[in-house]
Amino acid sequence: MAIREAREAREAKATLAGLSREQLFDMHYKMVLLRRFEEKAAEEYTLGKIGGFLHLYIGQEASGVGTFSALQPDDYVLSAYREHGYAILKGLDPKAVMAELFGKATGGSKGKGGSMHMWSNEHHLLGGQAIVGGQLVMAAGLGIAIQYQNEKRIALALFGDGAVDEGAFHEALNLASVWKLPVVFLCENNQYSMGMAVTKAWAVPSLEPRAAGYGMPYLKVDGMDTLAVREAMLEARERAVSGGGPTLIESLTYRFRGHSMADPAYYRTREEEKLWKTTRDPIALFEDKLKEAGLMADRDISATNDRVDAEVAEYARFANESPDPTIDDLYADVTVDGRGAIAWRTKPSTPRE
Amino acid sequence: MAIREAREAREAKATLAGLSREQLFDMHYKMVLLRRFEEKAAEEYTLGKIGGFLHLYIGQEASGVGTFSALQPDDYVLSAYREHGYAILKGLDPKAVMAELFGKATGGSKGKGGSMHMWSNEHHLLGGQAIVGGQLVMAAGLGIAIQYQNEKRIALALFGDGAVDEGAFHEALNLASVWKLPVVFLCENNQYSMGMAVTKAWAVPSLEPRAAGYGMPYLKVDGMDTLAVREAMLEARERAVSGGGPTLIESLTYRFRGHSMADPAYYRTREEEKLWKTTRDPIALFEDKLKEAGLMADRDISATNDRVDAEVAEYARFANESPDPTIDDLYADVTVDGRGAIAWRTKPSTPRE
Amino acid sequence: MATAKEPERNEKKTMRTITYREALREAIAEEMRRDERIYILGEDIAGYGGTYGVTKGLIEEFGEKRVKDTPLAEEVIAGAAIGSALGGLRPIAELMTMNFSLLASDQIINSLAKFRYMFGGQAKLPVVIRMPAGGGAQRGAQHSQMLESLYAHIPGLKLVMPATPYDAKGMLKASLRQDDPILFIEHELLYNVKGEVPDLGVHYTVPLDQGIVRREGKDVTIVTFSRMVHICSQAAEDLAKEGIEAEVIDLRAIRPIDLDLVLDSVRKTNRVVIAEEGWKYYGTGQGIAALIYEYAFDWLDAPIAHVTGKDVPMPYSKVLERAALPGKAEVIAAVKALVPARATAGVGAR
Amino acid sequence: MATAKEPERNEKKTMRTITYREALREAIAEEMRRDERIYILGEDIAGYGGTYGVTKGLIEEFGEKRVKDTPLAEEVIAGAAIGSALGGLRPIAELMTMNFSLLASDQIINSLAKFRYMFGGQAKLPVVIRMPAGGGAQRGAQHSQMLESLYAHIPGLKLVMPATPYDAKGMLKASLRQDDPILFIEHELLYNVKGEVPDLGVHYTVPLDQGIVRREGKDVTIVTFSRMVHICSQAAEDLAKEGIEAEVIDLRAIRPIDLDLVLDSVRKTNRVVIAEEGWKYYGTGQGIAALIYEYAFDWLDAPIAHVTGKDVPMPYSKVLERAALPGKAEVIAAVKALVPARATAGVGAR
Ligand SMILES: Cc1ncc(C[n+]2csc(CCOP(=O)(O)OP(=O)(O)O)c2C)c(N)n1
Ligand SMILES: Cc1ncc(C[n+]2csc(CCOP(=O)(O)OP(=O)(O)O)c2C)c(N)n1
Ligand SMILES: [Mg+2]
Ligand SMILES: [Mg+2]
Repeated sequence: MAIREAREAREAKATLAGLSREQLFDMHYKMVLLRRFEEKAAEEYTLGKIGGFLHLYIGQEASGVGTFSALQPDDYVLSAYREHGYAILKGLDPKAVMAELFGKATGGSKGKGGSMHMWSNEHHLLGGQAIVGGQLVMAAGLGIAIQYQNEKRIALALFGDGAVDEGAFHEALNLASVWKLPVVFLCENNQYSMGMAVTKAWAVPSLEPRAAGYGMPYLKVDGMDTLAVREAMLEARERAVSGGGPTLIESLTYRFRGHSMADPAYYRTREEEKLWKTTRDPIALFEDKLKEAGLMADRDISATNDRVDAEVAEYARFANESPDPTIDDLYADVTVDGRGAIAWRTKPSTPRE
Repeated sequence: MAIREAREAREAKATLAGLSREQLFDMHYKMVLLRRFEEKAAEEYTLGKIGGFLHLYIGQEASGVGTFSALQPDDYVLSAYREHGYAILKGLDPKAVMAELFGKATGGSKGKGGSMHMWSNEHHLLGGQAIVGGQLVMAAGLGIAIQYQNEKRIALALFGDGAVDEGAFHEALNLASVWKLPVVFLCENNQYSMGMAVTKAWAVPSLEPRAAGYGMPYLKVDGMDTLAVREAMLEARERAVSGGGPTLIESLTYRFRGHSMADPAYYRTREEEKLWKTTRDPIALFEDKLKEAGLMADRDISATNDRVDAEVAEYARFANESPDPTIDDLYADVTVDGRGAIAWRTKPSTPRE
Repeated sequence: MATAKEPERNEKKTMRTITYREALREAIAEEMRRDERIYILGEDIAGYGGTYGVTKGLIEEFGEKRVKDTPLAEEVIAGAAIGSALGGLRPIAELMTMNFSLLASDQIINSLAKFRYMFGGQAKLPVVIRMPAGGGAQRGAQHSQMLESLYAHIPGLKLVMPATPYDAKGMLKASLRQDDPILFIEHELLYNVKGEVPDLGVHYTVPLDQGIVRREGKDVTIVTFSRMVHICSQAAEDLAKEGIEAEVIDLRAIRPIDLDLVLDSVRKTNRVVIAEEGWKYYGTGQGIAALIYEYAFDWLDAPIAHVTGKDVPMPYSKVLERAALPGKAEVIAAVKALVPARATAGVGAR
Repeated sequence: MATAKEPERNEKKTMRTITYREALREAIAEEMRRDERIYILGEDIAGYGGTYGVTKGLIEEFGEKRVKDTPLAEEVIAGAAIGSALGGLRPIAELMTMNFSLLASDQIINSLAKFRYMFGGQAKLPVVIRMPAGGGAQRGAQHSQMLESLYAHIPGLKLVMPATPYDAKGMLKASLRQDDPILFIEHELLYNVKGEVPDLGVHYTVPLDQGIVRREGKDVTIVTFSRMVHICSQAAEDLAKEGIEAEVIDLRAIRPIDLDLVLDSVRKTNRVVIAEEGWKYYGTGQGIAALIYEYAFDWLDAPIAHVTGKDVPMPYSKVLERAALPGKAEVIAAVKALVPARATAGVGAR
């Protein structure tokens, strides 16, 4: 008894990166949740429950969890379509995320958005863009709003290595830098944009000189190390809220799956994939670190896995059983005032006599 | 006599930057021609002979003359709308340039283009773009064509400091660098894009780090020193034709007039303008240099001025007396095959019985 | 941040004559005074005062915070407007001309028009994008376009195209008091046009979904908008001298469109001319024509006549540009070809 | 550089059945073999084989020089296509979908469409820009658009929208043998559609300005294009069972449009249904309708009916997407509302 109590007391006080065991466990739980959630989504996709595109974040969880652990609730987040995890991390009920994948009325976007289009005013999660790069220029605009209203929050734009190639990247980074906007640009460099290897798309392998071109601070981080990502994000956030302007963070990571469910990823070797999956799995790496620090035991891991399995099953059940939108919803919410979309004619027509 | 002969022999052998006196005189002549040509155009604009916009290159002549002196006839040139000088330097008959300003049928673009839209297949001058930045992406395309066909020529894209802010700049430079295209990107940084000072538009005052972001060689040059511009262009051209890929050149210059004829340039001080005009006039600087080297005398300068005055008067006369396009031209040349624009219907319609 | 103040009192209007440019500037300034969330951004709108001078003087009154000169980058101008609206502001973005709006068209069509619907009604986008359009000043093919139909095709947007100073001011003020994305399309040749506008201090707005009958008539309905309103009104004056009474309808907005107003007129005149500056095929006028046919086919005595810009990129040459643009003579000719001789009989061949 | 080789011999055709995707791929490969100036560039067209698999295998045959994977940057894809055409090549640019073409719309509208005219007929732009469009696979609002009318409005462009493998191959080959800019618009749901195409080695092309009657009929003309051709053909089959004979016209190209073909049919049937997947207002169908009214007003017994996508951004949910897209039932209903009962009288209420 005394031994257990002593151990528990020790564990409760132990930290990594200044985080309590509870916080660390929470990060671990979230990484597992993201992974299982998407594994489930993939399953449901195969069953035809989910349509359209489905882009999985599997392999990149450390990057997301570290990033969001450094955010405050008021911070705005904008991203691309690989965003189920971000939505959950920003506070959306995972049920609503799963239901959105199913296109149900209970989905976060009422079933109108789908996998690529998560949103929550309450949680300041502003999409879920399917146009690569589009979120970068809008994040600059949020930076303007924050600065204009003297708020203590940031706009975070998450994007991939492919988005760097779009004109939007250039225009957004330049404006944010010139106006010192409180924006953090976080490039999750997973080394491919669809089948395009980043080595073929960029002349220089790192974003560091790009940031320099805009006079913008740059941080490179191992995206498989969630605590490192967190540290970088904390630093960038602090700079932004204290008037120091934007930061470009490059988080080096890897997606374990194809670009979307339809992609067998023939453009890269199975060896490369295997190497990443076996030696750089972010969840395993984090578990090892926690175990090494004496903070986590195998039974903690199984407990989390069991908990998450049950939760994810419940989300899928919820989504499955939720109702579809009704045809009445078809014309709702095109505009705030309901004009512009239809209503071209209000008077009944009379026949010519 | 012997003295004069000796002087002439000395002069004939004298060089600056490896150029013969004849070549140097030609550069001087061209700078004067560009200036007088546009002064004349401004006059005609005031008289209502020229419509639309008129953007003068006055003050920037050294940059153009130096650049084009380093080109070969086969090289492609693409630019923005401040391009009367480029057209002349690339070999267009100045008469056709002036006539285009007048919108006459004898103009280089048959009066359909106007001041902003000069073109010549024969001289490989491919516009004259009024959309800022548009020429950069097309220059990349020309680079592809050159590389594909193993040609020994380059595509030169000329653009202003304002064009740097457009997404097109980013996309073009990245592609050119990744594919090592034989393109030279020449930014004539005249420090303003319309009323926007470059210091407010760029976070970093130089393009050097931007070039580094694309892994592209960069050359900075005093755009008021025509020989320096020539040197830079020679170096960049040589790299491009020998497979070394693109170069970004930044030519620091100043436009002595407003952005266009309509612009009184209230956004900058008269002092700043005066300083440039009195101490950095590129023609005066070049004349001083040639005089100092004992290559040019005042009478040479007046001879050139007189010659140019007469020529320019002749160009204006030609333009004035040229015919307008006829209404028959209105539908010509929308497409190569004449379809697509009109011809929606070929059969006569019959009345309903 | 302060919320919107009360609108100015609405009292008996006395009028002054100002330009379209001044009317726009007044609308912006008055609304910016009323609502601190409104700001304006764009290229050369501050120090330069706007290429067409609309925003002149605003920087002096409102400062750099609220009058923002951007770098030369249309995509981020539109994107920044959208983002800042999501962050609680009410941006007015000026795109220097509609020709350049293509560089922002992804943001306008794929984000601005879609976000509210796509995210289940959560996004609110009170964004006004102002842009001048049109030709007639020899600015050439890349600087003379009327591209409104490209955007009017897209659900989620509203398109306003005022023709007079009164409407310019009243519709811009109305745009800044509602919560949907507005493309506010001016015309480069209208800025110097003068017209009556209520005195300063007299508040008014003009609804964004109502056209107006500029001139009543019984013989033919001329449906038009933007600068062509003036040309059609002049044509109608000339026609009146020949005994043909044309009704001129200024649509003022093309999405939504005030179709009732048009149909009421068509049921009276039974003949329609649509006049627009832009290109004919797959454009605004053909859309309007199709709607009229759809709802008033039986009321038409003849096919609708259509006066448009010629189907070519705008040529620079003055003679060619004049030929490419639709003018008064073409409107008159179209009306005369449509209105049977009997209508003019009373006047004879004077 | 070698100039174009002789086209393959034209011999008696025997047919095979292949998919629309394969037809496109064959067209590209055959033309690339014939003409060394043709190359293809775009996102993920080489290693990945194209998002929709059209370009699969081309990299193996033609190598990196002629099958170029670009970075993710639509503006430079279009711009590079234009530039390389000016430099003597004949590029095929693949834009991954038409939705993304907005990012290239400045290059397409302000450069590609205008250069020939604006520079007095000097520029030659044999550029083919391929892009899939359309909805129906639950890809949501930003990935399901039919934006063809935006481009069809612009003089200087030609728009091709084939519906069958035969046309896909024949029109793509024709596009690569002429010198004007072509927007070649495919449909995401057509790639797997099969149809008859002449044997390999049998050369043919399909003209870019001619529609085709897919089914003859006397009671009503259904004018359509792209994927809706198949839906309308099915509708016509169903209608035939009820005794209504619909003539189905596949326009195949919308600029230029084969108006003669349409008018001939209208003069026969006197009734028209236009069916398209895109939005209704200011779109392609309204443009076609306006043209039919303009040239055949007297021949119409009733206003043209118009079946279109609903005027909303495309919703993701399967039920909503199905409701947003026009289907066979709507085409049938539109025809029945138009064709008077007498036409079906012979068949009765079986
Ligand atoms: C403007 C645009 N072009 C192309 C596409 C098609 N597309 C979707 S995702 C993608 C790759 C993006 O890669 P990256 O930015 O690295 O993000 P990742 O998928 O790796 O997370 C492409 C080309 C698109 N959606 N939008
Ligand atoms: C895409 C686009 N946006 C805006 C404009 C309006 N405009 C014309 S020239 C210009 C300034 C360009 O400045 P810079 O590139 O420095 O060239 P400079 O005029 O100094 O030679 C602007 C904003 C345009 N023509 N095209
Ligand atoms: Mg990536
Ligand atoms: Mg400049």
